Amino acid sequence: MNFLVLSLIKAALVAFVLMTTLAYLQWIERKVIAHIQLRVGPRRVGPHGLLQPLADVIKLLTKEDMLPSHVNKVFYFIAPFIAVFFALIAISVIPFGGDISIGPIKTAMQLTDLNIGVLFILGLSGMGVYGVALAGWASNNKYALLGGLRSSAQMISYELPMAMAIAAPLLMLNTLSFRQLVDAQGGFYFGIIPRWTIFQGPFPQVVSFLLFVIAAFAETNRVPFDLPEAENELVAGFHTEYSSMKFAAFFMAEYANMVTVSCVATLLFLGGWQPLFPAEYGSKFIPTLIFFFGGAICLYHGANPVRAFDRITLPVAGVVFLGIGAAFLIPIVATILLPLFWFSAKVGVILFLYIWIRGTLPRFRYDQLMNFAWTFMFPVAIANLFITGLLVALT
Amino acid sequence: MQLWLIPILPLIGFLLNGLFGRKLSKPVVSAIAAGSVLLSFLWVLKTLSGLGAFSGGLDSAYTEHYYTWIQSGALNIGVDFAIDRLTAVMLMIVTGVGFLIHVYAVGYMDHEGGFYRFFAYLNLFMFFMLVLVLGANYLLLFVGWEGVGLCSYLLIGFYFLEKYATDAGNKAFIVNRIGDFGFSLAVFLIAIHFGSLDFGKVFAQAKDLPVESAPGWVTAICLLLLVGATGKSAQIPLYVWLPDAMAGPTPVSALIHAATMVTAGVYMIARSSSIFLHSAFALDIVAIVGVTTAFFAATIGLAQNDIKKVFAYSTVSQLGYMFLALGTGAFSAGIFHVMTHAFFKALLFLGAGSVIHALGGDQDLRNMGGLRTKIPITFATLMCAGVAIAGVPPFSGYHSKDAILSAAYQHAPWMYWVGVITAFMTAFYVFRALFLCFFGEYRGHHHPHESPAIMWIPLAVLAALSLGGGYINIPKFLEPMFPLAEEGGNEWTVYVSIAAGVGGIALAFLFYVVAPSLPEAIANAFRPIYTLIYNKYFVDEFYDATVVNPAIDGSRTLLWRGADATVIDGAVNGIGKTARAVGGVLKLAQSGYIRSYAAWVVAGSIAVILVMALWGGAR
Amino acid sequence: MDAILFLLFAAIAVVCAINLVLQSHPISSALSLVGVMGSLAVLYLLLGGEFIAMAQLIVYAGAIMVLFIFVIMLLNAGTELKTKRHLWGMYAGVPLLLALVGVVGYIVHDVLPASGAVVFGSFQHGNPEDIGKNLFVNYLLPFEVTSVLILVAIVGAIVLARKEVD
Amino acid sequence: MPPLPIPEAAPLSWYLILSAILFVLGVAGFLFRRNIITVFMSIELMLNAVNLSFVSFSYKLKQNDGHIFSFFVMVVAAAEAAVGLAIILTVFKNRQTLEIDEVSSLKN
Repeated sequence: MNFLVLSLIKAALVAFVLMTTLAYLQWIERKVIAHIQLRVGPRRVGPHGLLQPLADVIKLLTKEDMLPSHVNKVFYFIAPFIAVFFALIAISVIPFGGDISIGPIKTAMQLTDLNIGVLFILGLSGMGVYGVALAGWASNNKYALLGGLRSSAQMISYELPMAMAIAAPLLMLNTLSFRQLVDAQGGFYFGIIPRWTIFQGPFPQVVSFLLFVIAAFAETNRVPFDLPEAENELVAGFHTEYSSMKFAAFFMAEYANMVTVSCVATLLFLGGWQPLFPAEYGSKFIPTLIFFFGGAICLYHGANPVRAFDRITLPVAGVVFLGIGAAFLIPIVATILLPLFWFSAKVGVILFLYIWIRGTLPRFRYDQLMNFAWTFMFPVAIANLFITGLLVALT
Repeated sequence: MQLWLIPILPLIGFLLNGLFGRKLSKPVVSAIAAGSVLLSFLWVLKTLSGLGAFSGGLDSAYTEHYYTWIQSGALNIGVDFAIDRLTAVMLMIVTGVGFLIHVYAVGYMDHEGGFYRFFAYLNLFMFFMLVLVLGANYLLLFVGWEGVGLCSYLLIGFYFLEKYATDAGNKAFIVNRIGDFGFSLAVFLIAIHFGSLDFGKVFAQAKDLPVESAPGWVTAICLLLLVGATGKSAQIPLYVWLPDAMAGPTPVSALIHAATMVTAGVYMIARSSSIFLHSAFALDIVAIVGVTTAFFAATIGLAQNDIKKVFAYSTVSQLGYMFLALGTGAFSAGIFHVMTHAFFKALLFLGAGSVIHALGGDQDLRNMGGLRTKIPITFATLMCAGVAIAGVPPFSGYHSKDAILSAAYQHAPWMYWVGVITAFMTAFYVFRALFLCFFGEYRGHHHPHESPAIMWIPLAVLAALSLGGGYINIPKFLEPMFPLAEEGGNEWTVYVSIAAGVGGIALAFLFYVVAPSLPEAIANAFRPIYTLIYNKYFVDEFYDATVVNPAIDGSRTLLWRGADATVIDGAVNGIGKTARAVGGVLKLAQSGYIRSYAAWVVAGSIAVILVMALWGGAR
Repeated sequence: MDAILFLLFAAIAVVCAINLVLQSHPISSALSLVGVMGSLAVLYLLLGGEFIAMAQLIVYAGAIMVLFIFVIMLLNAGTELKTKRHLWGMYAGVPLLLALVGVVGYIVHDVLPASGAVVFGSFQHGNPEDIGKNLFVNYLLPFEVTSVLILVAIVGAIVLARKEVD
Repeated sequence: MPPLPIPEAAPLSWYLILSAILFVLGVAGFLFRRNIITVFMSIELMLNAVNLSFVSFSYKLKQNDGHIFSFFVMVVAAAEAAVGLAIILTVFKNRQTLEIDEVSSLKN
């Protein structure tokens, strides 16, 4: 089958999945935060507010797109697109699983496998600054400008520890292609401990994993590093002047960055789609069990419902879950789905970490932020890199 | 055997005190300083016993090679230490006496400023002195030689706020330069003619030289070495710096300018004996220099009123004795005297220091007197030193001086007689000083007080040594290196020298205890001679007139004003001027606008590229 | 295909560069410079220099230019006010520079004929592995020296930009 | 109309000419702009042009030394940017201007 057509199909698929993920990620975030704060969260639109994202999209699309006066029009328009462009394009080098073959077609679960994928991601994350900075500058508003300045400074500062933290595992796996990275993390020690980078010898990369996650929080301007949009100092930071779809673009960019960074973390440190424990201990039944369990719960609650419409929604969900769980039992499907399951499970865990921390931690002060970057993260990252290199060289 | 530990320990002490001394407390500083020297003394003992030096071993030199310092062509100079019997004696003297003096200095310098600085210098001196003694080739010897010179300079000028001290330091340094110049020339000659600087190789070749009718350069080497020795060991004509060197603290005078450093020359000549033995002429010169120095210094010592000056001149004359011994081929006797002299002269200086300490810094004999009741310990110890230096049997000075004199008699009787007269004068002026100091009634004003134990205990030890030290039979010990001179057998020389010593003491007793008015009368009777002696034969003035002032004026007018100011500065300024003139022209092209500069650059590069394109540079 | 890509990105680069020169506001110039760099990165890819392309993106576009924009924002540099004085420079300079381009192009055409076409993927030594090997084997000393240079630059920048502590 | 005479692959000389054009544009920017920052950016543009020619030549010579040179150029450019921008900041702090012609104390 033609390369172009295949790529188009894959691109469409990935784009669709990604968009949905972004939309629902935000729903999940609202829900989780709500439960952290002992609230219920959105539940008007659709069952348990499941249609909330859709509603949001419609709202944002249909809102009046207002153009403030005194803004530098060109950059004011360009900025959100730059942001979202570089945020979305990053997904193109992320592999979600190994090679699969559907009938005659044999392809990789990935848009393209660059042999410099990691560098590519780094470059894009570097370019992502422009969106924010320009937005801040173009909207000609001192809060926005401060937000832009902060974000650019913050991103520049945190790119170094991030790059260092990435470099350490690369030293051990010595490749730059994500696919080979994941392949290099396959297998198990003593048949049980996975050879993920955070467990792998000679120097388990726990430190650099933590560093990477922290730096990633800062790169994506998330709590506790969301200085650029610190609402209580800067109104809304760099996107103060933005409304409707352009605002949505920044929003999407932020969530897309979150997803990308989580994927990178998974691929670099958590062994991508490698299972948690080997198949002979029945790792391939984990998803089935989980989904069956979820389905069972749904069915139970559907059987004796608390609310009226639970009688309809929950059994449906339960059946769906059971179906998915059953799908994992079909070998052919399983070969396709298992990697996806593991991958998205790990990514999901990291994303949940994001949300959790947002619900938990307060915000840094700006100087603390910078000090943290330069006087703690950077030295630690260098030390970690040095030790790793030493051990790699010795072994 | 780890010989390197011996010098390194004081070096560590120096580093510790020199770097951190300012912060350390006095006890710590003194503990470091004295402790390091004590450790190296103990290490010397261990090494020597390990080498069996005390049990008739160590007949040949034991050498340790550390690393190659200079490797050029045939010449190969390594940093290696050697130890043989001569070295052993010197090591014992340096570290032992050095330790005692360190201990003494702890008490003496207690009230002085720059405590840690003093001890740092002292340790540094010990380091260099040990390097000098241990070095197994002339270059290392020279290193130590220069190093001790430096330390002596630093320590003479220790009270650098007083001008006389700094002047004395400069004098010592410059005069030593003259000697070192000769020494370095000698080293070069040795390197040329023997193709090596290692003692072992050099002396092995030297032994093969014809004893009589040795080539001229042997004599040249010996004379140049002698020049170096006269500089370091304060012999005529370069002795003038030693008396002034008394400007330093008294422990320094004791350690450097009596016991150890000034004997470096003696050590060096003794070390080079197997070269000297091939040049009878040079040996004669050495002997003559020695005996004349001994005589002159003694005469000068007769009339000095500064107690330290007296002992300084006596040091010079005693060194003269040593050179006499060397010159008469009795090297072992010379080294023997080095040792005994180290004992009693160190004791004399330390005692003098104790007296000065007691009088709160007064050094003038005329302000002393009657101190024997007030500072009895010092008195007793100084008396021991006196009898020792006067050569009264059976004390140490007697043995060594007797050995020298008998050797001198066999060499040339007139030297013997001069030596005897010198011995007489020595006894006289030493006891003159002692009597002036301790007898009669007190002429000073300051209230004298006995020194603390930490000062008089070393005195006591040294006193014991200078009384009994004569029974350490150094010539016997050194026999494998320097064959003993055959016994002359004429007993009377011994008695004469003893008589000279005792007579000198008696005369001094007569003059300064029984009839204190006599010396004044005699001085008036022989006024011109007295003034001549009192002013040290005007040697300093002579040197000033002949050497120093011409040098100063010459450098001022010719070198400074002539060469430096006009030629060099002129050239430099001229370059500057021309540059400025050219710049003044070019300045017109400087608009100060960066972009105009850039435009010029671009135009130039375009021109170059055009040329390359049209005339095919690019193809 | 390659030629089209080349022409496309070359055009972008040239347009951006011209824009850099003509735009009166520093930010616009900076962004057009970023455009130049991006298209140059693509050209590097065409020439088979994956690593250098990414380095171009990360170092130049991602770090240096961000620094520029940061400073421009910080100083809030306004647009350049027009003066007549540099018009003569225009009249004198532009033809000169055009001449320069012409000459260089002529030389280049002379020196290497149009035969040597750049085919994507025919140059295989641009991947990080080979670069690293060459860099850390043959060019180790320059590498170290540049690291020292960077250090010096950091210190210098800090010293220059710090507040005067009196 | 006839199709444009575009070869399948661009000859190397095009790359070099492109780099020449970019370089000259950089020079022009350096000469005609008066804002220090813009001038500085023009310098960066020239550096980029040179990098392009480096990479092209290393394609021609079938070895990646050119890439390494341009890598070094980047490093140096980074250092230069750090120092240069610091200098610009200081100049602005002292003179409140970015006009390059205002900063002409080198004169006389």
